[in-house]
Amino acid sequence: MAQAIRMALHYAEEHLGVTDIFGEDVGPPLGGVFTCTQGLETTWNSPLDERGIIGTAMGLAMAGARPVAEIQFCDYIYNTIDLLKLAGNTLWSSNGQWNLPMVVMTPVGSGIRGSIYHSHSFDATMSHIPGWKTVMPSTPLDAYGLMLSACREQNPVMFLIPKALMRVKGDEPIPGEPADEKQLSKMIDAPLGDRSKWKAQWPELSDAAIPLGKAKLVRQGSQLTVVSYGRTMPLVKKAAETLAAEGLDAEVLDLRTLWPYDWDAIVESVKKTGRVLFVNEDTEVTNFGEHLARRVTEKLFYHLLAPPKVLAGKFVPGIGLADTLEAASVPQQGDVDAAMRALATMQP
Amino acid sequence: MAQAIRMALHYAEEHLGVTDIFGEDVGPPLGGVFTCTQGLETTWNSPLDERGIIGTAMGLAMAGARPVAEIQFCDYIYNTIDLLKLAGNTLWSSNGQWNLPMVVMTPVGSGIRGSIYHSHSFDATMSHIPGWKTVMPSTPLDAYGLMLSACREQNPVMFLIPKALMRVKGDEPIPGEPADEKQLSKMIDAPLGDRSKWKAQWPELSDAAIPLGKAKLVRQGSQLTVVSYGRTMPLVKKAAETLAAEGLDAEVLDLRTLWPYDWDAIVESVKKTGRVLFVNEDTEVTNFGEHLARRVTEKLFYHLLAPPKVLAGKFVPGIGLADTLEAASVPQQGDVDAAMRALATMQP
Amino acid sequence: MARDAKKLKPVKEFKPLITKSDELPLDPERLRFMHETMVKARCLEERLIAMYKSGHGYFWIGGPGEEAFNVPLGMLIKKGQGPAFDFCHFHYRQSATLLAMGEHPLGAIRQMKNTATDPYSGGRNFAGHFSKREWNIAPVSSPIEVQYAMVCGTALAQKRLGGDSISIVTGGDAGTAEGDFATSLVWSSRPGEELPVLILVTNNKWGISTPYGQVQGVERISDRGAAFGMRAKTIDGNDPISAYLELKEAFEYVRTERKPYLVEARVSRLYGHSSASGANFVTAEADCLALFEERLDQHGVRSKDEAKRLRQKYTEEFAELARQAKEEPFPDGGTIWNHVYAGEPGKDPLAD
Amino acid sequence: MARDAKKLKPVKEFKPLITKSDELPLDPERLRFMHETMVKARCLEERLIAMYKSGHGYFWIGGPGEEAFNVPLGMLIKKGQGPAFDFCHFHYRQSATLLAMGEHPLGAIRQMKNTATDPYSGGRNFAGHFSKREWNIAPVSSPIEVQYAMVCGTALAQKRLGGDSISIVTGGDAGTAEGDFATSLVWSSRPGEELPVLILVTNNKWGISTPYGQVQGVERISDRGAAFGMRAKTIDGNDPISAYLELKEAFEYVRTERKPYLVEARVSRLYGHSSASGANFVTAEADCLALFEERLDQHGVRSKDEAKRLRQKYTEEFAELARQAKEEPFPDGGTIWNHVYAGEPGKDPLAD
Ligand SMILES: Cc1ncc(C[n+]2csc(CCOP(=O)(O)OP(=O)(O)O)c2C)c(N)n1
Ligand SMILES: Cc1ncc(C[n+]2csc(CCOP(=O)(O)OP(=O)(O)O)c2C)c(N)n1
Ligand SMILES: [Mg+2]
Ligand SMILES: [Mg+2]
Repeated sequence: MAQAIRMALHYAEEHLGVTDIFGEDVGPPLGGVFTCTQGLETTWNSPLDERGIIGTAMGLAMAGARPVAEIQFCDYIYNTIDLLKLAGNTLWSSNGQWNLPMVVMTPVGSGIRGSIYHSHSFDATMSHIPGWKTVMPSTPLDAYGLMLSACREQNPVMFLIPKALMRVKGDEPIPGEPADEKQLSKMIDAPLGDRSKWKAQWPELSDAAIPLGKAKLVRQGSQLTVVSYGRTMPLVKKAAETLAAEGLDAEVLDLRTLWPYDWDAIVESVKKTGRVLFVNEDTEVTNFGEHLARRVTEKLFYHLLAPPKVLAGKFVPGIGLADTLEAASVPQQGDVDAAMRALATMQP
Repeated sequence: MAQAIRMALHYAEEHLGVTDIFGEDVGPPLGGVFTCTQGLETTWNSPLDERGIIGTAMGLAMAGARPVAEIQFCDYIYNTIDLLKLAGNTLWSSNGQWNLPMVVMTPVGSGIRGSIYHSHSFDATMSHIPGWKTVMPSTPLDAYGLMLSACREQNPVMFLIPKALMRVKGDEPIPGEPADEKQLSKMIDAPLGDRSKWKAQWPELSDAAIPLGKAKLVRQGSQLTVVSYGRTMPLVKKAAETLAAEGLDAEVLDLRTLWPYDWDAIVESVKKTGRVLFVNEDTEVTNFGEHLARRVTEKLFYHLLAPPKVLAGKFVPGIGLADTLEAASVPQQGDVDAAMRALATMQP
Repeated sequence: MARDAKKLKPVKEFKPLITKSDELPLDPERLRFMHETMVKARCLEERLIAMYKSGHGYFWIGGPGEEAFNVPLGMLIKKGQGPAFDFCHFHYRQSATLLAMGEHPLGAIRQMKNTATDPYSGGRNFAGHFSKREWNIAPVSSPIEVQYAMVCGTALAQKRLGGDSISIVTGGDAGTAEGDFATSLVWSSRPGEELPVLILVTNNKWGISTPYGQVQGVERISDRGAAFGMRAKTIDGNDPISAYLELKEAFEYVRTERKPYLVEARVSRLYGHSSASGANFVTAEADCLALFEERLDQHGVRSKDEAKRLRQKYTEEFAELARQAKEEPFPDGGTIWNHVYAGEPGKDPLAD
Repeated sequence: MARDAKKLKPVKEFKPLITKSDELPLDPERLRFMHETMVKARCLEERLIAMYKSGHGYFWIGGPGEEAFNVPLGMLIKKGQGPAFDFCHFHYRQSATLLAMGEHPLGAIRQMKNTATDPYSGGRNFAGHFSKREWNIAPVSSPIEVQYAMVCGTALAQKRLGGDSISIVTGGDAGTAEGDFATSLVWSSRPGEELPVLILVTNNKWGISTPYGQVQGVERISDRGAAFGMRAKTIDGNDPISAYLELKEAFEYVRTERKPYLVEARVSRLYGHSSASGANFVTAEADCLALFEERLDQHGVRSKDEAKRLRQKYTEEFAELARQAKEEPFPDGGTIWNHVYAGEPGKDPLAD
């Protein structure tokens, strides 16, 4: 997925007017702690100051530039919530005068043994901030397509990258990328050692923008709807296969855009199945999945065969380093399997 | 309520070891923009720096002091979310070594024509931060009692003060306060003009601590449960009376402590009524009321006669200054009446 | 071995250098424009206060007492839209600057009254919270000091464009305690990437009720620029002539050198912090307008009588504008959904 | 009229002042203790790196290269619990300081291995994230610079108590771009309320991959204290003798004057930023331990052979400790609920 984001940003520099890709260690030589920004034209290293990063992105957007700002880990974005709120209300407060076309991208979630400060989720907090659009891909192709749309937006977009999926290779290729993984790596991954003379060889990429606000129907099913995004998405997909072998037929939606989300797709599916599980890994109190569950409950109550359920992270102050602690804190494969099975078979 | 908080803080200085009450304009001569800290012994004015305020409170708590820090308006607390998270995880991260006995108090909500930046709610954001206890009184007596408990706590406590209720006079007196309003004002309200020689004359107050985590049953009823707190609480109370006249009998709970909240009281009530409405004024996407609704739905689904509902603020970037805008943005009396009526009478 | 950091000389109490004998180094026409705009600004603020006191507005905040600094500032701004023009990241005391730029006062009055016609926020925001994209005036927002975190963004776009446009930021003395003030110093002075930012601080020695000297140990706020190697100075903001010349020098430096300049201006706060503190005239502080009128009279540039007449004229004019605004409608409740997203019709996302 | 802010003299490239001819102004016993502790610290970090590389830990970060500064620091701290003793608000490169204070190295090894026995976090936090309430060592947390926002709180309690205890904060050069660094300057220097804070910055000229000089225009970080009227200096953190003497002077000032002192120490980063950047030995930077050993040998305080033996000894000792830690259990999953609240048994609040 890191390569997909890099290719999307290259496309966006070439075709969509992106002028500044910046943040801590985003520029050469490193190109980002996850290599998402290696070899790009408009990258630069910022001071270690998240408030300055968000503020500068806002200023750039005001002045007609098109910034993509990175916060190195979403764990370090929490001193900028006031600025994110401000970016989200600037158009509204000025009664329509000042829109801010800017993208903020940041890695989120657990799965890399990141301990307390490299495992945070940001979907709950972000979904409570009006005026933004928020996306969170679970495949490289979606990451590519959503980034193109993000870079075309007239409004601020928060691009959440599931850390655990940073290195996954997608089933579907990005249009233009060479089929051979090694060839791609040779073309666009910076070499070890001296990089001062290296330049990326970009493949001929094409526009494969994915509109914001459209969920992806990952699997059709009839007995249970599961809505997820990000790191837990592959777990849900796998669980659906496991359950299918048990004769339980789950429908799976990848939300992809968290706001504005694809309410129609959820309604259609839940009307069909009467059961729905929302899965994410943010802590579960005042969680975005709870919003979705609440809305489904309010609007589709008399279609429901069982209570809408939310499977999310435990409400603990952090994710501990030891595997045992992480496994107990955020949904794992077994938790997803069990939650889907329980809901599919729940009877009054 | 401002006077109640002031009296509680005086009691806490005298009996509970409070050492520092500080924040912007908290000390003399002003004693807080809402007068909550007039005439107290340990108040002082801080630099205009919310991060410094929260950080200093944390340091004081570490060193065995007992700080009560004020953020002048919760609208200005959003550049400190990382520090609030840190305060909430310090005990946990240090595996039980460092607890932080500190109180942060801040005015919240709409109702004083505060426009975009003096109308924010903070309950949704705060309830997503583990490791804190959070309270929000709706009467002076509750404010007094909850503040005493907050100042006794071994853990960080967030004390949210509904701005709109800052000037309300409670039905129940604070034990020790003179019955005559004017006499109290003479004793503890700072005079206009020169205050340099003024000293408050504190009434003989007594301990009326209200344990954290206990809801108040405001009204018994059989057909509908309404759970609220803060500014919307009086609206709910009034609506219940209106509905009673229409033959609709609502039970009303004042949550008072948002975390840890009184789940048993909610369960008991909802089991009886089968219908529940959660009312608050924070914006409604990823809202604490949605957490409560989700939990009720998951746990009491087969007791429910109608979907749990959430009545909250509209998901807009701000509350506009004009009355028309504020009224359209956060629940008003008519909205509460209507929501309760609709839910009480809802049929499949 | 160790190198001690620079020790700063103690600074004597700052006194406005207005004397009877001084020369007026600006041409009379400019002086008269300056004065008239200061009068206009004062009358406008006084009208807004009167509106507040008579219940035609819920909250007042503004810049009476800062006209001697704010008017020259407005005169030096290159106004227009986009990065080829100056960007203004202002706080809530800047009405005089807008008037000096040529803004019509009706907008401020409408915002005070929160009518739908308020050109800055459509009745959404407080008085003094200007926003005018046509002139690159970024929306004034209430949180103190966030504008200092944004100013380097517009300046970066301007630096890259070439030309002579700059970004200007204003804020108060108390606000410099926020980290965002330091952010503007750090980001504007990256080696080889210095930015054309004019960093202004109006030091009125107060943050609401808290005296500056009680909570901050920095004698001259301009000194905070020293470590960053940037040009910096403290000026008298109560003298419009000196303020004009000092600002002019700073503007020219930033325009041509494309590097930051930090200017602290000592100013008065003539009606207290805001309506929350009563909004009554304070006699203990220097009134820059009265002092300037004294001087203009002495130098025969404008008589006291003439000044008085101007004041009367604008007082009446603005009272009339206020009457007009009072007849205008408030925004409709349904409009809360407008402008949540650019390019999209407004609607409740949770409505069925 | 205007007063220009102080102009700072350009600073020449900082060079460690270690020469063959210099005198050693500390007694041999102290020098030997210093050296041995530096060796211990280096061996400990190298063991932690080895554990990471062999899969016995997920992430390494620590302070190899900073021993010449961190050991003297630890020697000067008045350790104990409560405000009568020094408070330490450290970042993640402080192992040598803890060892100098007398800490047993097993704790660091256990934390690296994230065992339940980790005395600092019970297997919850990364290596180098110490916490020891007995000695007022505040929990090291990953977010850069937040400790600078907290340090004035403990110092305020100490100031009020009287006595000579102080609060110490450490962090890196890149981190000074965060507003929290400015917060520590503002809050420690309130007029009449100055606080006994020793503000330390270890300048290794890097923030992960970003050179300091690329993103910050402040030549001497200590100069940022000048505007605040606080004592400040830049010292050589690669020379333990000089570091000891310079720190001693600063400690004494803060202890007795009850006012802040800002010290920037120029140090090396010998194994890169962390395991994320490979954790390999860097030859381009000065190795303070090698330089010190050279000097001790020349002055007959400790021979190179002896130094080598010490290194061997600790290398073996720590390998043994690592073997021991490897046998220890990980924390149980159910323990995530412990210590959410002080004084309350841990449980899932949403469990039925
Ligand atoms: C972040 C933030 N904190 C607190 C406030 C409340 N507040 C409004 S104005 C003010 C004082 C500002 O003082 P200063 O920066 O000196 O500007 P002045 O009003 O004196 O021009 C405060 C504390 C705010 N608006 N924003
Ligand atoms: C608030 C925050 N932002 C970003 C990071 C990621 N990060 C970890 S260390 C580091 C560089 C720190 O550099 P410096 O302050 O010079 O300290 P050093 O590591 O060089 O000792 C960064 C950016 C972080 N931990 N916290
Ligand atoms: Mg001020
Ligand atoms: Mg560094």
